[in-house]
Amino acid sequence: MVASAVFILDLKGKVLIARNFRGDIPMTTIEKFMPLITDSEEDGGEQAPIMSDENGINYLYMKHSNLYFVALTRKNSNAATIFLFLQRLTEVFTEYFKEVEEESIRDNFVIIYELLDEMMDFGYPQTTESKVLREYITQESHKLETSTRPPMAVTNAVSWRTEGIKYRKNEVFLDVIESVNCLISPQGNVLRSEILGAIKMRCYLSGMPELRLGLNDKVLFDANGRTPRGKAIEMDDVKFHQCVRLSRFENDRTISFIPPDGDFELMSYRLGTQLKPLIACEAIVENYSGTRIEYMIKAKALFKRRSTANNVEITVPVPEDADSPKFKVSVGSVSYHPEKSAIVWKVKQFQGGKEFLLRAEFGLPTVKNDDLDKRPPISVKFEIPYFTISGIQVRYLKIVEKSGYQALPWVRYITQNGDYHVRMP
Amino acid sequence: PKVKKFLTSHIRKGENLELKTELNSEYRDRRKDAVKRVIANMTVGKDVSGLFADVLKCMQTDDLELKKLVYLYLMNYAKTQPELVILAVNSFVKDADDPNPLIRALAVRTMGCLRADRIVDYLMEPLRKTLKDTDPYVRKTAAICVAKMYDLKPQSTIDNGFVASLQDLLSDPNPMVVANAVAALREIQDNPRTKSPVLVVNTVVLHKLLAALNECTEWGQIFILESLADYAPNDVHEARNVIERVVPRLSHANGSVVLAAIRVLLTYLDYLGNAEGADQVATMVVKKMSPPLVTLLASTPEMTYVALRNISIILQRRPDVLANEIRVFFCKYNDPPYVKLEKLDVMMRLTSERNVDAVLTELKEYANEVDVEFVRTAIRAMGTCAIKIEAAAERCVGALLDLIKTRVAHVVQESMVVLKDIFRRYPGRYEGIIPILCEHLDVLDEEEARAALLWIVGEHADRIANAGDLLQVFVDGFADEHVAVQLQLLTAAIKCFLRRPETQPLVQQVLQLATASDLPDLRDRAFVYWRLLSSGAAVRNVVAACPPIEYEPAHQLSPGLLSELVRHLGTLAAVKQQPVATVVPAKELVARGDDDDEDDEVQITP
Amino acid sequence: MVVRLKEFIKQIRACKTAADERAVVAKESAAIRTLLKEDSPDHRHTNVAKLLYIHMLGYPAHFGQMECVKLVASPRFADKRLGYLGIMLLLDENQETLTLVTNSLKNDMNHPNMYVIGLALCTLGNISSVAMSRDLCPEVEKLLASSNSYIRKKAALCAIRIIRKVPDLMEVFIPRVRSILGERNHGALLTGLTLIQEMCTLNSAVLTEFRATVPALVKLLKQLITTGYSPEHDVSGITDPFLQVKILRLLRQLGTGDATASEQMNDVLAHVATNTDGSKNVGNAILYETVLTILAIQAEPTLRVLAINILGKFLANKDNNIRYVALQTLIKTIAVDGQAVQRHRATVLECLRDADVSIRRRALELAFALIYPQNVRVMTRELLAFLEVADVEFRAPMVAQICATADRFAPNKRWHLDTLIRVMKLAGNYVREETVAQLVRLATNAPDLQAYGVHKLYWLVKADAAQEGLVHAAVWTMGEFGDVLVSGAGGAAAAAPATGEDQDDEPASGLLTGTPAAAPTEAEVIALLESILIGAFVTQTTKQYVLTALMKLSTRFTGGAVTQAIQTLLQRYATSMNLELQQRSVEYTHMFDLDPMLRAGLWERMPVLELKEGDKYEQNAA
Amino acid sequence: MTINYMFLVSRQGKVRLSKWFVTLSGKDKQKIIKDVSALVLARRSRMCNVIEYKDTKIVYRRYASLFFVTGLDASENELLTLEVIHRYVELLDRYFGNVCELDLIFNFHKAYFILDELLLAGELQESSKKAILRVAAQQDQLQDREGDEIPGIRNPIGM
Repeated sequence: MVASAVFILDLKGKVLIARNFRGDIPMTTIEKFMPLITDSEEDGGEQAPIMSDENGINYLYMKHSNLYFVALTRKNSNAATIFLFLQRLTEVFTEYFKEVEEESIRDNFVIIYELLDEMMDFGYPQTTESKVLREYITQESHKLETSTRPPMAVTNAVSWRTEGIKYRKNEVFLDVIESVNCLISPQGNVLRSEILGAIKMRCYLSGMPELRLGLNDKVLFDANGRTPRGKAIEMDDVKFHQCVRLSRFENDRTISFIPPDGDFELMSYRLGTQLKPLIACEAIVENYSGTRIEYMIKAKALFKRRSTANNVEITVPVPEDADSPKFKVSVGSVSYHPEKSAIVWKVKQFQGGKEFLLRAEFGLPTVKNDDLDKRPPISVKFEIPYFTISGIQVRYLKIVEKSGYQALPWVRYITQNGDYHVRMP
Repeated sequence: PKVKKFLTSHIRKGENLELKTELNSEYRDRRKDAVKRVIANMTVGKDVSGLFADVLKCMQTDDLELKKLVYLYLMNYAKTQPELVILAVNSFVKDADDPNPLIRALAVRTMGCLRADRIVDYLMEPLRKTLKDTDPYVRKTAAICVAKMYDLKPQSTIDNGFVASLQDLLSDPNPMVVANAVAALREIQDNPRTKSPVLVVNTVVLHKLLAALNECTEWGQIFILESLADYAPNDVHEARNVIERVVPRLSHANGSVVLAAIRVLLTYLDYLGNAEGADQVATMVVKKMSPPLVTLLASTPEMTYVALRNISIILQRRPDVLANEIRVFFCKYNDPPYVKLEKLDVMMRLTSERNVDAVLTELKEYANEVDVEFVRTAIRAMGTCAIKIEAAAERCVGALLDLIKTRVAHVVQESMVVLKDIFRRYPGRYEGIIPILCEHLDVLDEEEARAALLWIVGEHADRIANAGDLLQVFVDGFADEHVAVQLQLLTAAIKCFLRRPETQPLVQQVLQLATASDLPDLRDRAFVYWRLLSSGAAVRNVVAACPPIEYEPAHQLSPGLLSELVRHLGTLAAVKQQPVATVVPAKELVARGDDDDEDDEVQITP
Repeated sequence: MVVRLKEFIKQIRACKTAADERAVVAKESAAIRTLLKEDSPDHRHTNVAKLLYIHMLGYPAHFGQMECVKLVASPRFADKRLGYLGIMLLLDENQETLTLVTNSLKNDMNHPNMYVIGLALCTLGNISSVAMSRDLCPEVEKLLASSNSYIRKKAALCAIRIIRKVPDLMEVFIPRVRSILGERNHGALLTGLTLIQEMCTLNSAVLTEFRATVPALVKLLKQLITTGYSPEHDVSGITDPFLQVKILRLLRQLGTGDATASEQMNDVLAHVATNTDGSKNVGNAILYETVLTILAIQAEPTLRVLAINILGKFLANKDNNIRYVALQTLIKTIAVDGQAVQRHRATVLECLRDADVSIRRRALELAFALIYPQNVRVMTRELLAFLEVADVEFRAPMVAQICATADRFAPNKRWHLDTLIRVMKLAGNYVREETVAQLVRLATNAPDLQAYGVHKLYWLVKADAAQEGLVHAAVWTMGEFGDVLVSGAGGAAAAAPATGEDQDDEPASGLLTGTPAAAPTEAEVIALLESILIGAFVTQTTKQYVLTALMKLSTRFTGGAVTQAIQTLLQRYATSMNLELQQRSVEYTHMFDLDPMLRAGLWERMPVLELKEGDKYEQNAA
Repeated sequence: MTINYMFLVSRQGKVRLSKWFVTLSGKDKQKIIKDVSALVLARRSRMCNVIEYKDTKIVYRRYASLFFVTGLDASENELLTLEVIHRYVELLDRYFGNVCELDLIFNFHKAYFILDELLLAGELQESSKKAILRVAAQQDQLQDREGDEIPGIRNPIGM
């Protein structure tokens, strides 16, 4: 048993759309949701995403761009399933309507009802792949009603791909993208770090091709007793798109699959290794209380000289009531963003080994606010192309289709920031 | 844009009348538009039940979208207009025979949702047919429909052989059908009115389930894994086989599949018992469990929260999981408060001599944040480090003393509570700081901090010159103190008297106040002390020094509850860490339809 | 380029989301802060206006405080007006910046323009601090004598703020207010009466002095109700209801506890009560005030009947506002004429199920006030039934109230005990320790019910240990009377359905029907206590209760194995992180080293908790 | 004390005016507005206009899209408070001429000015509509006409 009913509400708690899946909870129960939210805000900001009322009804909710997605249940339901289902709803809606917000929900209520009906039955999630749903739930009215049938994929063992796809030119594009999560102390020590990697594919392949992907996976080399030519990497955790045969991977680390058509994320992986900072930021702050505050930020690229980080953005928090900003930078541009209570320093190209300097000064009001100062960290955004910090490499991508066509794989690498934060002194 | 206007505009007077005309229009586009407007009004909570008959007329159509809208309307109002629903039955029966499988499935799915008693009888035939449909899409829908029907009329569902049909579907060639059949059977099993087992897993069924597990959708995998967790394997061999088949699920991208797999693995590890090689299997499984759990933390805050609450349970069962991963539980600045608190809880479970330095550095950072509850929890955590790891005690005490110097009320009070426990863990080691603590009496307004101070004063009365005076302050305000403070005052006064006999009048006063209290527990304590003091017994031998306390993790589950929650990993009970029985409300909110088989118990006839 | 107020508001209104709005506000605030630093008077007015709007939306604007102070010093009226508005919105008496305003206020109170004076008085009256009240009291006193009624009325209300802050300053104003009854201007009269009323509240000597004005007030009121239509002060055909209510309220103050004053106002009150048109809200507002006055003063009996009748009519009114005030006022009437209110009991109980929580809340309070010995059984039954469906916020106070009522009006101890237990069973998690204490008090005082009580509680908790209050009461009783429990005495009484006079006390499907009458063994009792100790619902306090109960039982039970089990359980907490549990564990364990007789002496029956009124059952039963 | 505070809140929960006659911290004020708005907005139309919030009494009334909300001491006359609210609405209506929410948004300061002529220190200041409208108009004129100095116009029309 999962959800009894699903609601989409605006931030004031007004119901935009609702679907009652089990009929065991009065739909008016949702009126209790907002009071529960506000009650919790009293004692410390945000309440945990699961709340219960005095009748034992459970409210599981998530916020998504100014909307609440709420599931109600009165049983001991699977909370993890519910949250993932709600998340999947937002993803499917995003694919359908681009922006998921009050207006698009209102404007598309008919199709949302249709989707809800197809994605969940009696509280059990059913088909939630937007690629598959799109084949039989479309925004254009079906003029050829009788021809609309459930795609084979809905119940097929290969539920993510339909047969009979044809391309003139068979091509595959692979993007290997690594995000670096990093928390750095004011002294420059890395407190925690991890690499979240993803291999995204764009497949333009005809028929039902069988693909096999080879990586410089250390476990694989070890198992085969071979030594790799270059470096081999050890992934801590690997997640695959459901097209990948998990038991095969479990047995011999082979990544084999029949790909969905078009864009999809083939796999994601995580490496929990201790990293050195890619871009180090040292901050010196002088606070002349009640009059002004001065910042000096020293940023240094610690990766190799032949790489360059693009679109580097260093966001430095400043007091919420600062005024009269003044800046001086050795390179790039700086701007004050009062809505973020921060200054943003942008450097288009930041070559490895270089070091740059920012000086900023603000005035402060004489009348102080009583609120305690929050202590947000500096955050850094960047993109380093042609480079993976983990050293992962695609060794081969074999494509076999019974028609025997030749297909070309293209690979691209990039490393970018994830949650990359430097604590303020 | 047109539709939007429908939704935002108020129902004008007579709009229903206008809609009625439109619904009966001879042009199908206008009829369809009208139905859309009706649904739009329904969506914003306006009463359009009066149009039932007119909407119903639009049901006979080959426009799939229109049909769906009409069905939607029917589901919403079937309950209030049961006599009219009967009129729709024929169309449903017809649709369930439609050449298009989409329509067949839609009809069966919708009929099951009408929840009107009278319709059930008409549902029998279509359901029987669709359960044997050639299209798996229809069969998987029919499988769920059996569960819907059972919810309304359990005995009829059994008598008509539908439960048996479901059991047959476990052998269906299509994995999705198997998964839905499993879900439906589990649903029926969980119905309190079901008294005999319906989802009987045996070796054959187990095999089918394991086969389907590899092929069905992520959600179907969850249904199957949940049913595996309920199943008790016949022998160690079978248990080991299931473990081997389930382990690959840990690599699934869906976090709920991962948790359901862990649920199975933890349960099945127990079945291995002391069998040969059980330890190696356990070590392997535990090792494989950590990475996916860490990955779960990188999802949405809601899912992270669910993951953290479950990790806390997993760690109580298998403390080795995540032993080297403490850093991933360090709080991010922008984590929501509910996530931060749970991370701290897990951090405390994982902290050890190896990582305590890094942990303490983090805790000091947290103690400077703005969120009061988080700051408090961080300070408590410092105390936990000190009590759990002797080597860290010195640093913790130093950090706590720094915090006390901030004079921020909640920080001082929380530190006081924690330091008291450090004194109790390491008697005689840090008493030098007591004078510093006594400087901060003025900010203590919370009961726990006041009780802590009383304990400190009572315990160290011999080295606090003005102990009697300090206690006197509390005696003077006795009536206004919380009972926990009153209890501490009582004990502190006795201890103080034993070390400083000159404080006898104070003891007298406290005993008088406490024995006059209405609260039975406090009163009992006071009378016994009084009797003890006047008995001539050696009071010192009774109110003797306490042994050093031992570390107990906060929020530890009782053994019984722990096993229950492991078997329900991922569910609400696990997230709330409460017995399943308390999560399911006793009171029925919606009166169920009358059943012709009135009995509460439902019998399965073979 | 400085954005104008109107443009800024438009920008905000164009925001689709809260985040957009926050961004627009943050940017504008930052721009304003920077402009403020330039200190140019040109933009000051616009900046402050925008900041006030920002403030109203709930965003910080503290940095605009100084600008308001500067605006007030401007010679322009528009600046002063906005400046004072800003001061009233951004500052309060606790802010340091406010001290900078005192001088401007003083100057403006001596300004030749009445509206400037008005602004200063308004500001002072709304946010004055203690210091300011002292500093500017002389100015206000002077202005109270102004020939301009616009200034007089503001000064009067300003004086209220001042004497609320510094009651000593009242002396200054007393001479000034004596002449107020001669005021012709309604505004000045109204505010003057308010000032008198405030003085009477603060100081009883002043109250006595002003009793002399009752005839004049009566005359004033009579004038108001008898003069014909007066367009300037008419509200739905009633002349200045605001002034009428003000006079009625002042009369109430003056008439309370004084026979002469009451006597003087009887007639006019009767007149108002009979002649005011009750078809509209405004008339009812006056009637309501009149009723309150009649009920408070020493009114003639006929007048009181009149008042109670008005309330009766109110209660039958369709307008929920009127019903609300009726329910609220009937509580005050009970002391005057309980019988008359009892007549409405059915209506009141009906109101408990009203759709409107406000009505429910008032009805509940009234329902409790309606309880007296003769109806305590039936009312308690009604209220227990309501407890099950009551709003969550009502439950804790209801539990306390039901128990308090039972305590007061119980016809006998058995009923009293049963009622307490029933409340605990229904809403054990809303029970406070006082109720547990109440039950203990009752149990210690009724030796004949101890066996019955301990049995009943034992089986209840054995069936369900989720209700904390019930568990505490049960654990305490089991500890204290454990010997009685295992002896078997009283079991039958607890298990058998109650008969005779207590018939209505047993719920038909009560947990107790069919409970085994057999006494539990010593080991079973200890096992139950242990199961509570490790159960899912246990709290620290519960554990404390259990440890003490175990210790008591070590002297009341005889089995050697049982004593051993008790010691083991107690020792479990010897190193507990919980202060009180460790203390008890260590102390209690050491007590086993004492002479057994001595230990038994320590834990013998606890002294009886004295009942407050010993013979209440007889009184109630009578 | 009569009225402890008054605020105006739209059906969408936006605050259009808030006036405090008691001293409270900014945080407390925001909390009261938030809590009380939530209570008031959830009320159905036929319910009474009084609700209880903590130990205070709230009297409110809805006019079109706006709720006028006052917080009172428990001893206050709820029915008369409704008249006070209504008086304020009438004044706004006359002052702006068929007042609507937009008038109050763009001229929020004027709404405050009017209120300051009706209530002071939480007490009713004037029972005559005409008198208030007259002084409001005169102050507006004064503001429009003035040069650098404010003319002394004490006792202009024999008040």
